[in-house]
Formats: sequence, C-alpha cells, structure tokens
Amino acid sequence: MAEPLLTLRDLKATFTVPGYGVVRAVDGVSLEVAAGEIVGLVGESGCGKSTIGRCITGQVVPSAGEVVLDGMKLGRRRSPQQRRAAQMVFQDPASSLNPRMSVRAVLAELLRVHRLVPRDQVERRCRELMGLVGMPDQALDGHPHQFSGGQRQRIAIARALAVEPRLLIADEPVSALDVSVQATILQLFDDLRQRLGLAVLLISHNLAVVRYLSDKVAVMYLGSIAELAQRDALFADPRAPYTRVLLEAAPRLGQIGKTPDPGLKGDPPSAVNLPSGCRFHTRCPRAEERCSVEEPALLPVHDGPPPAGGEVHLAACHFRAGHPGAPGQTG
Amino acid sequence: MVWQQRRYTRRQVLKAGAAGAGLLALGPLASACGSESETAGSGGASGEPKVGGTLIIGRHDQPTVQAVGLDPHHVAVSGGNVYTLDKMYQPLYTTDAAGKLQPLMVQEHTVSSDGLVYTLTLKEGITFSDGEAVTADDVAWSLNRARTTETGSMSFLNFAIADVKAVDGGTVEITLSQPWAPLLSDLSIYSDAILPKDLRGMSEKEFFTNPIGTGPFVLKSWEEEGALITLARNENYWQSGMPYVDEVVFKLISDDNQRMLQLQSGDIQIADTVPPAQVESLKADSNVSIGVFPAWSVDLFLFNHLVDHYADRNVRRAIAQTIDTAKIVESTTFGISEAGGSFFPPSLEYYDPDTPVLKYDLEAAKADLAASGFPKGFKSEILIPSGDKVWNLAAQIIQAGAAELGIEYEIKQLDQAAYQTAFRSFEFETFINNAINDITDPDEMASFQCDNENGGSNCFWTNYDNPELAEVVRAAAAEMDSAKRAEMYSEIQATVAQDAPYVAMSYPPTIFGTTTAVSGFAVNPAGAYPLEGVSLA
Amino acid sequence: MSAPELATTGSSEQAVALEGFVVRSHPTLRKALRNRSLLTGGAIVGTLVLIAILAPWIARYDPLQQDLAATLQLPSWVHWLGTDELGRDVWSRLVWAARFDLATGFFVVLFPFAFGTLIGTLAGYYGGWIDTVLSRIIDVVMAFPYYVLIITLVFVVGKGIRGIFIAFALADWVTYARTVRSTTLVARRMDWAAAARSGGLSDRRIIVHHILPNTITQAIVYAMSDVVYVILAVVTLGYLGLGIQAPQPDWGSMIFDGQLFMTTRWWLSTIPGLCVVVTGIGLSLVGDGLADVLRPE
Amino acid sequence: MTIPALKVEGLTVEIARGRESFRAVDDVSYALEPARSIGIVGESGCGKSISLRAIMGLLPDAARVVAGAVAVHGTGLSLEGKGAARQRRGHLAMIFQDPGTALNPVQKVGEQIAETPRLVLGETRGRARERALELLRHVGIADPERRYDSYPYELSGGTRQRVMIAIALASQPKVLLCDEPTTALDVTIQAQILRLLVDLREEMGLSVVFVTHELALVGQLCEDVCVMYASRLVETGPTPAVLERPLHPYTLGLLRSAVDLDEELEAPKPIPGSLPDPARRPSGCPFHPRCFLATPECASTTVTLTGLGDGRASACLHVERLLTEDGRALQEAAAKAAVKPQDPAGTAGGDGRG
Amino acid sequence: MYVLRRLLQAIPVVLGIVVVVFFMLRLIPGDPAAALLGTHATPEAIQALRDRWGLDEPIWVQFWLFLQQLAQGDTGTSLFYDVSTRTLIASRIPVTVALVALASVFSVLIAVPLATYAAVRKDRLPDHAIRMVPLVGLGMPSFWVGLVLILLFSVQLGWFPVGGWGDTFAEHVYGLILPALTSALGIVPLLVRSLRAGMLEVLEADYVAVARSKGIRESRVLFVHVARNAFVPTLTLLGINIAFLMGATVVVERVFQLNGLGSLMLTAISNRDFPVVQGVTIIFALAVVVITLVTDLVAAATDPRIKLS
Repeated sequence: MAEPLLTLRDLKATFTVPGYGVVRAVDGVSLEVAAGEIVGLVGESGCGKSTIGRCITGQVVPSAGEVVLDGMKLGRRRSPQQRRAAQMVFQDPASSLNPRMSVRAVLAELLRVHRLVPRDQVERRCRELMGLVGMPDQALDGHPHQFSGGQRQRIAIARALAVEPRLLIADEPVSALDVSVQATILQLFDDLRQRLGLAVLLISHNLAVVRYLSDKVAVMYLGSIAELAQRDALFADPRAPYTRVLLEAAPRLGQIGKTPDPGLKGDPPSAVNLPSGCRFHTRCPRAEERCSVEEPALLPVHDGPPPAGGEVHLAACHFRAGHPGAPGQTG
Repeated sequence: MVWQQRRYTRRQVLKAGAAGAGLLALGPLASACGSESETAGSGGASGEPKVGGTLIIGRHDQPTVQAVGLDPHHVAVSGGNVYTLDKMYQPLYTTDAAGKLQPLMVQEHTVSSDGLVYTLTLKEGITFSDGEAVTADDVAWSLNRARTTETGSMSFLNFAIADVKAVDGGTVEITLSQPWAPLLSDLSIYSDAILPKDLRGMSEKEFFTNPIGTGPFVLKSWEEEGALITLARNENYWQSGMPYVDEVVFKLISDDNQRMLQLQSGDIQIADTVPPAQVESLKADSNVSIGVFPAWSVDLFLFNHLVDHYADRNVRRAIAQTIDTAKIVESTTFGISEAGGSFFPPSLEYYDPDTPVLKYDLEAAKADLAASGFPKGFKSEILIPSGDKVWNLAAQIIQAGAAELGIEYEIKQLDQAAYQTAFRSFEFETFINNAINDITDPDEMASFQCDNENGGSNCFWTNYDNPELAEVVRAAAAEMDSAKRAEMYSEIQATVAQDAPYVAMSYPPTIFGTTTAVSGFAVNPAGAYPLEGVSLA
Repeated sequence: MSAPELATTGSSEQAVALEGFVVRSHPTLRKALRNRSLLTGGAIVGTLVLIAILAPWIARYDPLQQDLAATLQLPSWVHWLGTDELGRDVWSRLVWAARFDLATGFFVVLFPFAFGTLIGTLAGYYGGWIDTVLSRIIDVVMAFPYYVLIITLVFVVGKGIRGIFIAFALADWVTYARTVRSTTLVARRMDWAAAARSGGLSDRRIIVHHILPNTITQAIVYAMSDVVYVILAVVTLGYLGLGIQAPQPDWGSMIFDGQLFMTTRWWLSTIPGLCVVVTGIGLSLVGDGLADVLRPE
Repeated sequence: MTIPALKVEGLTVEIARGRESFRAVDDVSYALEPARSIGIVGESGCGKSISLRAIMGLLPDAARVVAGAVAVHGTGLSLEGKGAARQRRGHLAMIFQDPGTALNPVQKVGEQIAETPRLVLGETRGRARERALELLRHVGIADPERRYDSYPYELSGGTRQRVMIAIALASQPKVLLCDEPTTALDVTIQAQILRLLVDLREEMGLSVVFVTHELALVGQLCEDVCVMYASRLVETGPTPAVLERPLHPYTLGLLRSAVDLDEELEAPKPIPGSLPDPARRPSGCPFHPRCFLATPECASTTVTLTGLGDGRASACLHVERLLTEDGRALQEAAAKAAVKPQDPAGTAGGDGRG
Repeated sequence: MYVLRRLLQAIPVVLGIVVVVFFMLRLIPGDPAAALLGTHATPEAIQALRDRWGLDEPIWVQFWLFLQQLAQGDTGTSLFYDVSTRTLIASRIPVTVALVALASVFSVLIAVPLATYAAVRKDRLPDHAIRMVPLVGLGMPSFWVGLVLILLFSVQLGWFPVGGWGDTFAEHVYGLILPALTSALGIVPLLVRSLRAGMLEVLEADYVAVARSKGIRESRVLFVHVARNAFVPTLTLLGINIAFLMGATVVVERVFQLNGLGSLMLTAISNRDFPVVQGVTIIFALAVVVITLVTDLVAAATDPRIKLS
C-alpha cells in the first residue's frame, strides 16, 4: 500500500489555562490522509478538531505524537518548504486576509519569496491562481474589504494554493458564509480535488458539508476520535453512539414538523477533567456501567479482514459491534 | 568676601543656596528701632506701635536646615537660616538701616596704641532668653567658638584675632595678630553671635533644638523641614517693650506669583524678593507697600581667566564695552536697579563715583578686540542658574551685544547645585553672579574679589591674578587712617575698572512687599531686617 | 504528486457562480478627502506648518533683535502683538516659535515612536520570555509618574534641547511599545498572520510587510497627540526652570516669561498658550481623522 | 376570526448610515396565531433581525421605524421612544443569537431573572428568588440553586441560552421573539434548545417568531414561514407547502443551495451573484439580478407580496411559471445557459457584509 | 489565586523600579557633599562627608547597602536635612495623597457626567460640544491653568485661598480645591474621550436592550446595568491616569505652594539629596504599582470575568 500523504500518530496537544487547569485539547489522535483524498473531521466546538489542523500547520506545537507529511516529519522548527507543504483555509473570511494588502501583493510575495516561478512569470501565475478559484484578473487589484465573504474565501484558497501545498486544511471553510454562497465554495473544493488531485483535511461541525465532500470521515469527541470510516459506511451505519446523536440532532429539510430529539442530556464535560472510562459515557443514551470504567479503544467494528476496496470502519465504543442483545446494524 | 545670590527672582535656588552655605551669610541685624530710618515707604502708621499679632513672612528661598541645628557658627547656615537666626541670636555690633555700624551689646571700646588690643565694655542688663544675664565669659567663649570651630562658616573674618578673654564680668579683651581696621565691623557678622557659655552644659543637639539667645524672638516650632518656622516673642528680651508682635512665621513660598498673590490677598504680611517685573502692578494695589532698599550688592558678569580668551585683557575690555549697563537695568529691572560701574556698590563706604569705568562704546570695543589675540571673535558660553529671570534676560542682552564683535555666546542654564559645582571647579567660560558685602567695612568685598591668594574665592572664581592689587587690598585693611584707606580703595576700584576681570552690571536693591498693616519694617544694606520694631495695625 | 497543475481554462463553472465585486480607485485617499476631522485638523496643522516654513517672511522682525529702548510695548501697527521685556517683536517670536516647537515636537517624538514600535512589535510577535522581559521593563517605566521621570531624566542628561530629546527618548517609548504590543498580539492571532507563517515567509518579512502595516496606525495616531504632550512637557519644564535655552523663541518659554505680566500684559502668555491649544486641537483632529481613515474596513 | 397573537403591519425601518439612509425593513406584514410559530428566513443583512428589534422596541440609535403597526392580541404597541421596550413586558419577550452578549456579564444570572418579578411584578425578594429558581428549573437547568449564583461567563453556551429564555419567560410574555437563538450553538445543544422551545410553546401556549437563516430549522419548528430578501418579504405560507413547492425563485434557490443530510449526494446549486448592499437595493424586484426567471420588466416593476390562496403569498412577477412548471428544472436550465460569461455589471455590488 | 498571581507579577516591577531609581540618580552630575558644604568648604571637609555617606564605595557596595536599608523600609538618611527619609516623606504624604485623591474625585465627577451625557446624546449638539473638551484641554499646560484659576477664583472673586493648605481639615480641603481641579483638568480630556467610547459600547450592548425589555425603570437600567459595566473600564482608566496625576503634583504643588512629595522631590533633586529623591521616586512608583494592583483587584471583584484573562 502506498505511503499516505499525511500521517498523524498518537497526536496530543495540551494547553495550560491560568487559574483553570490543563486542557487536553487533542488526546491521542491517529489519522491518515492519502494523496488526493478528502478527509472530513467532524465534531462539536471544543472537540479538538481545529487544534489538529493547527498542529499540522505548526501553529500549535503538539505535546506528544508525530505529524508526518509527504515523508517529512514535521517538528517544532520547520523549514519554509515544510511549512509550505500544508496550507490552511480559515473559517472567518473577515480575518483570513490581511486588510492592508492587495490580493496581488499577497500572492506575488509568496511566489517571489519561494521563487516558485521566474520573476517575469509572477503576474501570469497570479492570474492563473485567480482563474483557478474562479476570480477574474481584476480582483488582483482589490483589497479584502472590497470583497464579499465568498470571494474572500476564494482568495484565501488561491493564497493557499500559491505555495503549491500537498495538503489543504480547510477549517470550517463555509460556516461563516451565507447559505446561498456556501455551495459555490463547496463546489470549488470538489473541483480542485478533481483537477489538482489535492488532498484536503476538511474540518467542520456541519455533517452535511462533510458528507458532501469527504471520502473518509472521522468523528471527534473531546479530543479523541470516536468513529472513523469511509463516508458512506459512516453515514449509513454509524456505530459510535455519539455519531448517531450527531446525525439525529442535525436539522434536515426532509423532516418537516419533527423537532429533532437526540436524546442527549447536558453539556460536554470540560476538557480539563475528562470523564473516566468512555469520555462520552456521561451523556451517552446507551451507557452502561462498564463505560464509566473502561475506556474503549478505537477498533474495527467488523471482525476479520477489511472489506475489499474500502478501509476499516473503526469506532471507539464497547458496543461498536452492536448493542448487547440487539443485532449489530449493518450498512 | 561673602557674596550672595541675587535676592529677587531666585527661584528654587536657595535650597541649593543653602548648599551655597556660607554664601548667604547675610548681614547682622539692624539696631534697635531708635536709630531706624524710614528708608523706604513701607509701613508708616503713626502713633504708638500696636502690640500683638502674628506676622507672617513669605520667603523665597528654603529656610533653615535642621541638619546642623540652628547653630549660627556653623558653615551650612544659609540665607534662610540667617533670617531666622538673627531674630534669636545677636552679635556685639550691628548695621543699622542706613548702613552705619552701631554697637548693640557694647557700651564702649578702647584700642591699644599699637592697635593690637581691643577692650570692650558690655552694656548692662542684657539677658539671654532664659533670663540669665550675658557675661564677658559668654562673649569670650562664643567668639572663640565662632573663630575656631572647624565648621565655622565665617571664621575667616576673624582671622586677625589672636585671642579673646574675659577680663571681668563686663569686660572683654580681644588681642589681634596684626592691626586690623575692619575688626568691629567684623564683629557685627551674624556668625559672631553670642551664645551662653558651654551651651549651658547641654549637648549641641539638645541646645540647638531649643536654642537660647539674646534676640527678640525664640524658636517656637520648626516644621516641614524648615518650610514653616514659627518664632515667639522672647519674654526676657533685654530691650524693654519689644518686640511688638507675638509671633513671627516664616513660610517658604518659592513661586514668585504665589508669593505676590498671597501678599495681595493678605495671607502673608511681608514678602521678600519681589520680582522687579511685578513692582509696577503691586504698587497699584492699595493694600500693598513696596519697599526698595539700597543694598551693598552688585550683579557681576565674570570671566574665567583660565580660559585663553579671557586671560586676554583686551578681550575682557572689549566685551565690557559692549555692555550697556543702563539698558540692562532698564529692561531687566525696569530701572529699579542702579546701572553698574565700579565693583563697589555706591552705598558702600569708600565707593568712588569717579572711578574710570569702561563705558558702553562699540567702536572702542572693536578696537580693543582688534588689538587682542582674537580679533575675529570666538564662540563661548554664559553660565547662569536656571530659573533666574533677570539674569537670563541680562545674559541675552550681553549675548546680543557681544554678537556685534563676532563673539557668539550660548546661554547655558544649570540648576543651582550644578551651577555652584561648575563655577567652583572653573568649569565655565563666563558666568553671572552677585556679590554682597555683609558688614559695613568694604574689605570683605575687596579681598573676596581682588585677592586671588587670600580672598577665599580666587577672585570670585575668575582666577584674576593681580598680586600688586592684592597687596593694596591687604594694606588697606591694615590701615587705620580713613583718608588713606579711601585713597587705596579708589585705586583698587580704578584698577579693577580698567582691568575688567569682571563687569559690574548693576546694583540691585532689596525689594520687599508688605501689607499696609505692617509698620516699622526696614532692611539694611546687607539685606537683614530686624523685626523687634515691626508692628501690625 | 507534482505541484497543483493550473488549468487556464478561463471561466470555469465557478466563475459563473462568482459573486459580483467592484474594485474601486484608491479608497484610502477618497476616505481621507471625505473625513471632516482630518480635513479640519489638516487645515489647522497645515496652516501652522506653513507659518513655520514661511517664518522668515511672515515674521516682520528678527525674533532675536532686541530693542532695549522699546520694551513691553502695547500692540500697535508697528508691533502687532507688542514687544517683550527685551523689546523683541512678539509676533515674530510667535511665528519663529511655531517653527521651533513643531520641529521639536516632531523630532522628539520620532525616536520613541520608532523604538517603541519596534519593541512593542517584538514583544507582541514573539511572545514568550522576550515578551515577559520587555513587558516588565515597560511596566517599570510606566510605574514612574510621567513628570517625575522626565524631570529626573532631564537632571541626569542635562537641560536644553538635547536633554529634552534624550529624556523623552527614554521615557516616552513605553506608551508606543504598549500600544503596539497589544495590537501586535491581536494581529498575530489573526488568520492571515497564521497564513503568512505557514506560507513559509520569514518572521522578518511577516513583521515588516504584514503585521506592521496593521499595527502602526495606532502608533501614528498616538504620535499626533504625543507631539502636543511633548510641547506641553517642554513648556512645563520651562516653568520648572529646566527648559529650552534662551534666546530661542519657543511658546513654552513665552508662556512662562509672560506669566509675570499676566495682570498687565495678559497676551504675552495667553497668545502663545492659545498657539499650543490650537496645535493640540489640530493634531488631535488629524489623529482622530487618521484613525478613521486608516482603520481597515 | 381570531385575534392574532402578533400582528405586524407595514413595518418599515430606516437606518441612517453617514449622511444617507436606507430601508432595512420595507413594508413587512405578517400575523401569528396564538400558540403557533412562524419562521422568518433570510440571509445576513436581509433585515430579519432588525425587524424583530423594531417589534421589540429595541432599535439602535441609528435606526427608526418610519411606518407600520404592531399589535399583540389586539393591543397596539408604540414603536418609538425609550419607553417602547418597557411597554412590551407581558406581551413580548425576546431571546438573542448570542446569549453571551445578551446577559449582563457582571450580574449573577439568578438576579437577572429575578429582576422582573421583583421590580416589575412587585414580588418580594424571597418570592422573586423562588420564581427565578422555578424558571431555571423550567428551562431545564439542573441544580438551579447553584446556577442562580453563577455569572454568565461561567456557563456553557447552551445553559446561557436557557437562562436567556428564563429571563424572557419571567415577564410572562404571550409571544416569544427568537433571533437565531441556536446559531451560535453546537448541533446537539441546538437540538436541546429547540426541544425546549417546542415544549414551552405547548405547555404555556406561547406564540413564537423564529428568525433564522436555516430553512431546515424552520421546517422542523414552525407552522408558517416568511422568506425575507433585501428588506422585504418575498414569500409567505405554511411551511410544508413552501418547502415542498417554493413559489419564489429565491426560496427555491435557498433550498437548492443548501447541502442537506437527507438529500442524495447531488451538488448544491448556488444562487449566482451575491446579496445586495441593503443601501443599494436593485430597482424593481430586488432579486432580479440573481434570478433565473428574471425578465427586463422585473427590474422596473415594483413587486408586492400577492396572495395565492391556501395562505400562501409570493412577490414574484413570474409566480405563475412556478405554479405551472417545475422550478428545479427551470433553474437548472438557466444555470446551463449561463455557463458562458456573465455580465459582471449585472451582479455588481458587494454582499453588504464587507 | 488571581490576587496572588497579580501580586507575584508586581514583584519584578518593584525590583526594577528600585534598580532603575538607584542607578539613574547616580548618573546625575553634581556632588552632594560639595553642594551641602558650600563656598567655604575645604576639600578635606568634602571628602570627610563623602566618606561618611559612603559615596566613594564601589557602586555595587553602595547598592547593596541601599538594598539593606530598603529592606528595613527606609531609603536612608537625608543628606541635607539629616533626618530619616522615611520621616521626611511621611510628613509630606498627606498633602500629596489628599491632592491626588481629591483630583481623582474631581476628574470622575467632571468626566463621568460629561461622557455619559455625550454618549446618551450621541451625534447631537451636546455630544459635539463635549467632544471639543478633549481637543481644547489637551493643549493647556497645567501651571498655566493653575495660574488662571488663581487669578480668577482667588484674586478676582476671592473664593479660594491663593495657595497653601491651612491648618485644619476644613482648610486643607478648601485649600486643595483649586489645585485638585487643576490636576483633574489635566486628565479630564483623556477620561471624557475614552469613557464616552466605553459608555457608547455599553449602551449599545444587547444586555442593556434586554434589561429595558424586562420592563424595569430606565434609571435602574442606567444605574445598575449600564453603570456597573461601565465602571470597570472607568476604574482601569483612572488607575492608569492616577500615575499621571501624581506626576502632575510636581507642577501643581509648586503653583499652589503645597508642601507635598512633588515639591519635596524638586527640592531634593536640586540639592542632590539622593536618599530623599530615591525615597520619593520609589514611593511614587510604588504608589502607581499599588494603585494599579488595587484597581485591577477591584475591577476583578466587580467583573468576575477578569480573573480569567
């Protein structure tokens, strides 16, 4: 099997909040992203999904574990080339572009500093990049405040692409956009994947968005992965109770007049004092005694060898194979 | 040789002036009211003086330093101390408001034929503030302490004294090492004040916390590090009926505007150091009287003779002739000061009005400069203490005048401490300062400014070195014949005028403001003002 | 995988879906021209600067020329604002003082501005122990009351324009450093700064080209009022006897010299006082206006 | 005919921006029956939040109501003046998108709830506290005694929103105005809050106005829906009908541009162009520059909401085409035809969010 | 916990202050011994004094001695007055503290109503008028303001004493009114400006809207909900500006002839009375540190969120 483009091995990230404690934002996450693959990372706020993205780009220094991208082990100090390998697209279009720099200045700087194209080709390449994200050449002269949210997001993507990254990390790329605009950005990602074979780590709380774009989906809860599977397997046959709760809670156009009832009580526990055993047991509608004692590992839901052509479906639940007494659900 | 900061417009100076210490040794107090002359128009209420009341005096400079207690013989006594001390202690002689030497405690004196032994008979009935009578023992002990103590401030004045002895209870004998004309005058210096012998057996610290003297007032309280000093009537004062006021309060008010405004509002009854600029407007205030008292005081523009430019007599003469003293006094003091000429102030004994001084004359100045080693001019600086308005203006006028000769002056202002340090260590090129004679005899000023060797100040820190002139100065002090002395002092004044080691710019008077409630107030030419004759309406 | 291959197919499907936009001509300039504070302030400061530049022509006399025969004259056609104690023409001195004071203000502010911005940027950008150390130093300097510090420093380094220059250089940078540090902290956390870093740009480049253009605005705005503070401090030092050397015409020493004549010649100190106030108004308005104009939308 | 719980008529709000002013809410009318809920859907800047604030009497300084009337159970409410908000007590209460800013950060949450019973309803301190605890319990906060003394910053987003609801309920309103109350919350929490709102409505007979940008939420929660675009209502009607067969191109566009979990994995269809700046609303039908049905007369004709029967209304000139033809097909055909370069001038204008 | 953290943070600042003050003053030219002994002092006498004061010891030894003294709460004996600086400073503190306190009260009494009124009447005439205050106030030197106030209120109208601070408590307060007003006017412009902005922010906050919609009285809205939230920024701002007020005492005490720390410092620095200058500057700086600390703690008590940041 080919070496994956990105490998996260038992990644951990902790922060100390004065007067509060140590927050275990990411608590042992392993994940692989293959070249040309879009992997979705879903979870609620505070589950550590954005921190993972930031660990990969080096904005956050992991406290343990390793990040291997394209064969390079990314450490604390990174060469420009290592830094370029993964690029981020941010949630907030308002802060993702420097208000004082024209689009051209942003793009041309990157092209020049890294000598990505000969000097006389810079302008042409800028236009190409604009074209790639569906923006006209005139936009190069604009400053961020002159663009709408969707346009800014396109420019941010162009900036990310300018340095020819191997991996794009899209952190909630559409959640700040108007509904009517979201679709254009989603399509752009789709398009870029098809045309450039770009690998994307898509971080989002929106299950529908993740479902639409991703090949593979990881569901996170409180710093660790609750379930990891190919897109269809996961949405058709969620095995972690948390995944089911998420799917239950998501608003759907098809359910007119039905208020969602996830059967979930309370707020997520604090990441400072993680619950014992399964970290979801405090809210899990199906929790049993065992769950509060024994922490379930992320393990295949099916016994035996992985199904052909697909990856293993993993879940971190004692009852991943089906609730005791009930037949295991199958996809 | 005691010289003084100018008394008006000094700003924060005289705390540093205190630094200047001996510097402000001001004159002894004037005699009793009997001989007082109404020199200036302050006061003037007629009839019997009223007894009682509290007199508040707003002073410009930092008064007493408690560090040395209230010891009149100590070096670190400053202007501020003097005005408090001379109300509590008295010397044997005093200077009256007209500038004449008057015996204070002495009934009569005799001099031996060789002029070396003075025998003084004390007046009777003079008592200390504790009621004890003053004896010859007290006097001999005090004068010996004043002239021998290591920290003695003005002990140099007593250098001719070989010994002081009590002959009997009322007679004191002073033996000199050489004939010395200024002796009696010297004995009027405040620092030759009479204290009880052996300080009544107390330690210095004890005694000076609660001092005993013969003056009209005693210390009541000392607050705010001397910013507020209260004196109370000496109930045992030996001159009956006096003083008239119950209490005197000395208050530090260093800001000129403040002091004048408090005078106008009646918060204080006497303000010293009235800025000349405000005299006009204060005179318009019917509640205030302005007293302008002539003083043995001269403002000088001094050259550092260690600097090549000023070692050149022609340069000094040239600059002296660019200084229009009449214009200086007109614009800096609105004509209140008298224009300078001789380095002796006109009110001082042996002042010679015919001294051949260098007058303002640009052509002559140019000729002199051309004859000098620096015909094209040069760059130099004028050092002044910061915050002194009058000297600042004077410096600017000198600057403008010298510019006519191609001499470019920069005016350098230093705060008092740095200013003192600078000129005393000869780190200056020219500076402006004031000299004052504290006693009736002009020898003090003459030796201070002309005797580079013995004068105590290298001729006021100019290092003007003229041995022949110094000889004349010394001879004049030893000469007992008045007419001969007059001749000698004329010669001294003429030499200085022509040599121009420094330029006498002006003779500033002492300006005081009083409210109309005050009567009987006067200042003597040495700058001292007795208060036993002052009363409040 | 090779670098993303760029298809230049012209308008893709996305281009069709493109939201509209306009690229306007230089927006900052247009905003500046519409900003009333900036225009008013600019007019005031501009006039003052013009007066300062044209001082040799506007002043009718040499500001240093004494006329001891005509001191303290009342305003007249000959001397518009009368003369001072040395018979110098007050109007001429006022005009030359504008030149001196404005120049002093601007030059004195220059170093603290540059140094403080540098320190603040470094502290804010790098954080960690650099920030801790620099912040503590800033705290220490800030702990000294402004005038206490300035006065002490003037005693240390000496009076006159050189002393004032050094004293302000040592005391004043902290305000800039503090302001810039906090804005840098904000800027550093912005996504575009993270993007620049992960774009492989050097720290120096990010600081100079990305962070500074965003953070310096506040420093510039503060510098405007700081010029006034400097002029005021110089005036106050003059009052305390630590100021500018005579005979240099300067509003501060004119206020100070004139206050002795407050009751008889009120204009001698009031008019230079007004000049400082007007300068203050002008520069504050410029500061406010600049803040509006330079604020990114 | 029953008296509506809330009747809004011709509500028009103008906002001053610099020297110009524009209509942020333009002639908005709707009626809400007792114990029912109505959803108001639109994208950012369409005026939906401003309209709620206007009804609540909480307009910012720069905005003012220039026309319109609001009545709760037949009682007209004044729309101007500082006292306007106070007059709402007992009629209307509002909960906000961000409970973080809607709760006083320096006051204990219990006190914020107790304020109304104590100061307005005249209860004693003790009774007011009881009432506040009761309300906290009512909105599903476990351990209300402890939470009473909490400060807002100590609470999670979901709990804050519950507190906000408790504050709203404390004044015993008849109508609850909800301004995107779940947008800032996670999906699981959102579900809990929605559940709570539904329960409260049933228990207390509250009527609810629910403002959101998400059609799916309206579908799950509200009987009726108003779709708002560029300060105006473009379509109203019973929710199932509107979602099933939208009668305005904008409604259709919104539905089709959203990705949804229930849909087959087909690509969402964006609406071309972007939202107009509210101050530079296109003439005629404000949606015409982005509309696949647009004809030249759309740009010149003033469109108004026109009733179509069954409680439905649309403000589209070409509504009959949507009634007779399949809107989706029309839209797709239009998109295909437009693959060729589009006139950028036609889509000029920022989306107003800078 | 928060209190402890803030206290710990203050320690390096205090140490820094001590170091800076000590070495800064040693750089001032001028010999205190020569300054005190004056004209007629002999070099021997000066040297004796220098020895007594330890001025010729290596600077590190001097610093160590200084630290030892400081540990006992003293900065040594005044060279000039020969009394402990502690005594000296203690006698001056009441004036300065009273002046600063009254000035703070005045600045709040002036700035808060102005800022509130401007904010409530935003963009209307009162707002425009009040916004001119900072512009005009910024450019006025305080000694000049003081002088004008004296001429106006003391000389022309005779309402207040010209200077000084009297003997009784009533006279103290009375005498401090004009000086405190002068000091206050120095920071009122800044306060008005920032407070207006802060007030606007609070007035436009959602929770104020919520409070109004609860039906409670407008006065309660203003005094409980608005005021309490506006209090923290006001306090913090005042805390920062009190440092400026203290510095201003140097000037104001001189104008109004008050014998406080400011005038003590000016005198001492001219006298090169290093222990006193050290003492006063350290007291000033410590006061600033303490005030900042106290305002932070009060702010934290008012707004519980602060403890977290």
